[in-house]
Amino acid sequence: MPNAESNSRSPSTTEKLISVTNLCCSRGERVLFNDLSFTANTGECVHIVGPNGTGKTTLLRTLCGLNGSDKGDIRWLGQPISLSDAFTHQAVYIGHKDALKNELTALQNLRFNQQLESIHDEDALENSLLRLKILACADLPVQALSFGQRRRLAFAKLLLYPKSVWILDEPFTGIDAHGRTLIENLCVRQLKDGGTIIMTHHRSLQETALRTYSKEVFIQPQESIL
Amino acid sequence: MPNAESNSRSPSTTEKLISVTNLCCSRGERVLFNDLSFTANTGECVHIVGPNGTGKTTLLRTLCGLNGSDKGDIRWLGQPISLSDAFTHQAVYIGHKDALKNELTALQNLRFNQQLESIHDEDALENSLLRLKILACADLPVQALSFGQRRRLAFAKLLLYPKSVWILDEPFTGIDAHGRTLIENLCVRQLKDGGTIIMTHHRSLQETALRTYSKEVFIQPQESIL
Amino acid sequence: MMNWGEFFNMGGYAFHVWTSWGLSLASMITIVILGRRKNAKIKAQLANQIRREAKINSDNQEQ
Amino acid sequence: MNALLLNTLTLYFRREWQLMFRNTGTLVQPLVFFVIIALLFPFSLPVDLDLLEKIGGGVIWVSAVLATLLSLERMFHGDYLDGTLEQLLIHHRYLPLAVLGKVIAHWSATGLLLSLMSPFLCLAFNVPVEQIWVLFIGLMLGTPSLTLLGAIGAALTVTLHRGGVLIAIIILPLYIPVLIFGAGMLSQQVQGLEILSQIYTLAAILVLALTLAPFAIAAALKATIN
Amino acid sequence: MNALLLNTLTLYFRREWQLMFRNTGTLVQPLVFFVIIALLFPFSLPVDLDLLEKIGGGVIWVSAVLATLLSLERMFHGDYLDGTLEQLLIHHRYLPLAVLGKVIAHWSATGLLLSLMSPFLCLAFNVPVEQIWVLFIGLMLGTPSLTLLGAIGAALTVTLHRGGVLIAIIILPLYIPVLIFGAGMLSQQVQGLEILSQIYTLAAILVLALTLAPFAIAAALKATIN
Amino acid sequence: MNPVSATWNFLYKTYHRLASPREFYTIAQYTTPVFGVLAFVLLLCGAYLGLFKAPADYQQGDSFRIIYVHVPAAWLSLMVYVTIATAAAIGLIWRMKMAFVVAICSAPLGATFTALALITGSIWGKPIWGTWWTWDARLTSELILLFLYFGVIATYYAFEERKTAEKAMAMLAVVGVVIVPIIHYSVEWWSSLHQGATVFAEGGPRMPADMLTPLILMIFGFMFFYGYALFIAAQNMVLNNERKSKWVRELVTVNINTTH
Ligand code: HEM
Ligand SMILES: Nc1ncnc2c1ncn2[C@@H]1O[C@H](COP(=O)(O)OP(=O)(O)OP(=O)(O)O)[C@@H](O)[C@H]1O
Ligand SMILES: Nc1ncnc2c1ncn2[C@@H]1O[C@H](COP(=O)(O)OP(=O)(O)OP(=O)(O)O)[C@@H](O)[C@H]1O
Ligand SMILES: [Mg+2]
Ligand SMILES: [Mg+2]
Repeated sequence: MPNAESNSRSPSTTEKLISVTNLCCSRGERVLFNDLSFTANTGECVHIVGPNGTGKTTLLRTLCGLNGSDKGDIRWLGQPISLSDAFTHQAVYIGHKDALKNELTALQNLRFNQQLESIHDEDALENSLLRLKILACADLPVQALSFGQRRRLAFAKLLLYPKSVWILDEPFTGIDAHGRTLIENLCVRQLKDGGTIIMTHHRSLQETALRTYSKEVFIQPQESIL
Repeated sequence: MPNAESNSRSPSTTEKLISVTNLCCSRGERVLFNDLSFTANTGECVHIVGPNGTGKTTLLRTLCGLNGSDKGDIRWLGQPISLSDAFTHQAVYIGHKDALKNELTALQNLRFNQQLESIHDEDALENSLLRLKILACADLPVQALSFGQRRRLAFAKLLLYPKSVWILDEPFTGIDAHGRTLIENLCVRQLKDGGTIIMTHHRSLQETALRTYSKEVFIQPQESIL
Repeated sequence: MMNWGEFFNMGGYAFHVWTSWGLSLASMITIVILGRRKNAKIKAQLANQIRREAKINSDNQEQ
Repeated sequence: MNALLLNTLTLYFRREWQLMFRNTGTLVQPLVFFVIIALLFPFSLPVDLDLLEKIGGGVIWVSAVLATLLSLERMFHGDYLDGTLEQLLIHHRYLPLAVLGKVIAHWSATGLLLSLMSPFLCLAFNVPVEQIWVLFIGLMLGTPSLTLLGAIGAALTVTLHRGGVLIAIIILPLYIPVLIFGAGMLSQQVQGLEILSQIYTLAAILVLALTLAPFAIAAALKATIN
Repeated sequence: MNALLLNTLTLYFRREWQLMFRNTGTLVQPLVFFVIIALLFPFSLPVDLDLLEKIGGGVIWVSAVLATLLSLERMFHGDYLDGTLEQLLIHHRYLPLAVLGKVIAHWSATGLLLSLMSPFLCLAFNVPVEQIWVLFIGLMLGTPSLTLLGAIGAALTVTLHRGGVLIAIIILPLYIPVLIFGAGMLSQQVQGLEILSQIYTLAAILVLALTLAPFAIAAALKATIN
Repeated sequence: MNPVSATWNFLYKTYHRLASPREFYTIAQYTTPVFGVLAFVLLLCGAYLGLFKAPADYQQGDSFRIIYVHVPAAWLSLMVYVTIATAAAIGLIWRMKMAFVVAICSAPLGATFTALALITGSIWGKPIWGTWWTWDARLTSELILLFLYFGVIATYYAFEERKTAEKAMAMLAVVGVVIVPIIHYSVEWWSSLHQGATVFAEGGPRMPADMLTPLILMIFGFMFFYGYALFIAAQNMVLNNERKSKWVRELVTVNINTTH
């Protein structure tokens, strides 16, 4: 799973999994953030905090290479992401758009994702549904699922194959108390296994099981965005 | 705004604004809930509670007449909703789909909604954006808004014209702490003015400003939905 | 001097010549007028936006 | 009462127009398709002005039918996806009238524009002047029926992801009579025959569609959305 | 390495086919449109078998171009809306190849099916047997170029709500040469002239499109998604 | 300093000044009226000479006077497209903001010229060829050019995010430039009703001087008009694009204060 070299958690600079320096992003004419720097290590959950519209989603998408940035750079084990193949192989992003096909059933959606990694394992599919408690919906087309069930299905994908970095945009929206505990535990397991999580969430992580792993990065609103 | 006759809050049966008796709804072959009964009075916030996939959204949509029900009935001031004109004039529903046009700006979207009620008041538009702190986004097309800004815009519509019943599906998703307080205060104001709110939310309302007005209705999961 | 009637007749091709010339002239004038109007509109919009920002600022200070 | 009815009609008409106006793409789409379809023919047929003249009228009619057909999918689907249609159903004061307003707006951006455009296309096809008139009248009488009939198909398939084909299959049988009478006028006229009976038939179809279709559309929307 | 490249190609090809297979509508849509467009003509032209025979080949070519054009909007837009495209970009191992796989799958459901269907339509139009062959070969060589070129337009407009018209306007100038050479073969053949030069030109366009278009598509996707 | 390097320095400086929106705006405030006046004078002289002084053609009679609007419009329709494609390429390669502005502001103007060439050509064709329209190579390719202009304009305005819009528009504009030689050489490559090169023919123009002079004046008049209209449009676009910047805000507030 995560790279062997970066498995220890000592804060030596060579081992930062992801490091962001002086990043500056803008949308339209509006500068969203300026000079943002942080690092993410293995076993660390970086919690991006900021009011609505400060650019949290934009930041996550920039980390994935989906948006360009105006200035600054993003490195993955010291390499710029545009060059790093490791990035595309080891990161997974779950945003508000859940990449689920409405006309396929829950199971078929998962199977598709598995195929992209050239794996074939029916049991793993069912197990991941079971772990998120939506196995009962396995054969329903995704459009019939409730909002929360749909979100859970998006998370079930995380369990199909090991990836060292999870990038999650508001993972707990629409999920009930029991589901939240489930997902928190999945995250803790990921961190314990030496993975990294970068997430946004509108409440403090102190009340969750992630509290001991989390580190807050606050995005300062630039102008009167709100 | 709300009907004069139903302005006092004594629990006499004739004055129930909305009463639901022995309602039963199903989706596909699956019974979601059975024998659900509750009433909603003026100045009351009915909080529908239940784990993911129990049928909260289905219930709200049924109250609006968007879904059919299998059994039971729903009355509005004693009249079945199919006959009650009052219902269509006095209720407003905000679900996950926010009825915002991506290609129009925030202001244009609001103006559209106002026009449907044959009102024309530019100041009211700007003020409702200001009250939800998204006036700065007034001229951005909705598709450029962040998730939270978009949700706020959906709520700004509530302020355009007085409606006595608000039906809200997970109103706080994607909204930051400050926004939550804003929306709670809007709700309190609505209740104080003699309105009614029916909402779903995955956390307890006890931690919010709505605590004194709220009444929980729990939907018992029927079979192994999760 | 020349005969104006004959001139406008254009040897029987009045329709062809004058519509061609007329359309060219009309489109040039339209382009210029539209450009000018756009300028005024942009400036008005900007002024409105500046007013609105003042409103947001005063609202923020109230709190 | 009458004023209120008219109000609903014009309200939805205006709303639809404004929406189309914001999004120039939607507004000119049918027109562009109409012109493109018609213009593909000269490129694909042997260079022969006589041949073009003979088929010109027919090609223009087919292009009009296709352009209308292709625009239908968009009539309700966007409103369905973003939730506007739900809102319309909830607040349905006089649903058939609201729908009629929408349909008329839609027609004015398809059929009306197409008819006005047709004389220019006729020039490109070398169609003689007497025939241009016949074509124009035929299109003005025929296209509203096309839109009204098509809207029924659009309403029936509104909840489907890829309703396009289904609409085409459903309403094509309804379109063929209009096409036969409309395009038939041209060949009648070329042969020096009377065309009044065709005009009456088209007018009769239009009157029938105008009175019945709005109710059918409203009923179809109510039945399919849940 | 080579095996891996081939793997990417086949993976996305298979995935696309499976997806189309689930949703029969998508699969048969181009075919249905193709047949419908072609069959509208006999209804709208004066009854005259000679005329039909003369225009038959041209009509079939136009129908093929239109059917391809109409299917393009769906090529990437669905994937964009639900977030699958983002995932593809993030994990872009050999993006142009993945894209090529998709395009080939798409072609096999449009161009290939259409070409196979064309001989039957020819019968309906009384097209003589020698011409049927020319038409078939022309379509088999021309339609892949149509899909490849069209995919560039589809990629440029993928983020737009109503990309359809724009795609049509953008790629029409690119389609016209293919149409001229493809349909030109028919009239050459009727006049008893050589058609080899046309065949070579179509083949050259195809080779060019096949080598360059995947990179253009990938670049366009990267440039527009953000 | 030798003249070559002096010129180079001057060009280099102007390039950099024009590349900054603010500098461009200031410079344009002076150049716009100059272009406008030049265009007006040239067009006026051209029209006077063309309508009053030039003799009627011995074959076409007075209908040939359409040439004075048809040829400039047709010629500009090609020149403007080349400008757009060049600017778009510069924008894509060197990421120069103003290049995109020039490209997109030129597009509606080019489309207008193309439409004018098509319309005046058709009007001219009716008496000369006996038909408004045929499907020959030159006319058809000019029509495709019009569609291409529409495509460029539509692509730019379809996108919300300006950077994306610029890139998409530029990609299309660059790809589309293949059509220009096709239009220009169409009369040679395919048989066509349209006449071959007359003005820009090998071995000099085949036209008497009193017919040619107004044509040259009109062509330059059209070119300066294009420059004039381009400056107006580009200034508008710069104002709009830079509406967050301080200098535009000051400009507008000064404007408000002086007008009220
Ligand atoms: C719709 C019809 C027409 C169109 C679209 C059209 C288009 C064009 C274009 C694009 C050019 C510029 C070619 C270049 O610079 O390479 C041009 C030039 C010209 N056209 Fe037309 N034209 C049309 C009709 C006519 C007619 C009817 C005449 C007169 C008989 C005519 C006379 C000329 C002349 C004299 C030139 C200048 C040729 C040269 O010196 O290069 N055009 N036209
Ligand atoms: N074209 C544009 N012009 C100006 N501002 C824009 C434009 N497009 C997007 N924005 C702004 O960029 C910001 C995007 O923020 P983003 O979606 O990253 O916010 P977020 O921090 O994820 O917020 P939320 O908590 O609401 O999800 C918003 O403030 C939005 O208004
Ligand atoms: N065709 C179908 N067959 C069987 N079950 C279905 C079908 N369509 C929907 N369902 C089920 O109906 C339920 C719909 O629930 P609804 O959306 O009302 O849930 P909810 O209480 O709002 O949940 P959430 O908290 O996740 O929003 C889901 O459990 C879903 O699986
Ligand atoms: Mg966000
Ligand atoms: Mg729900």
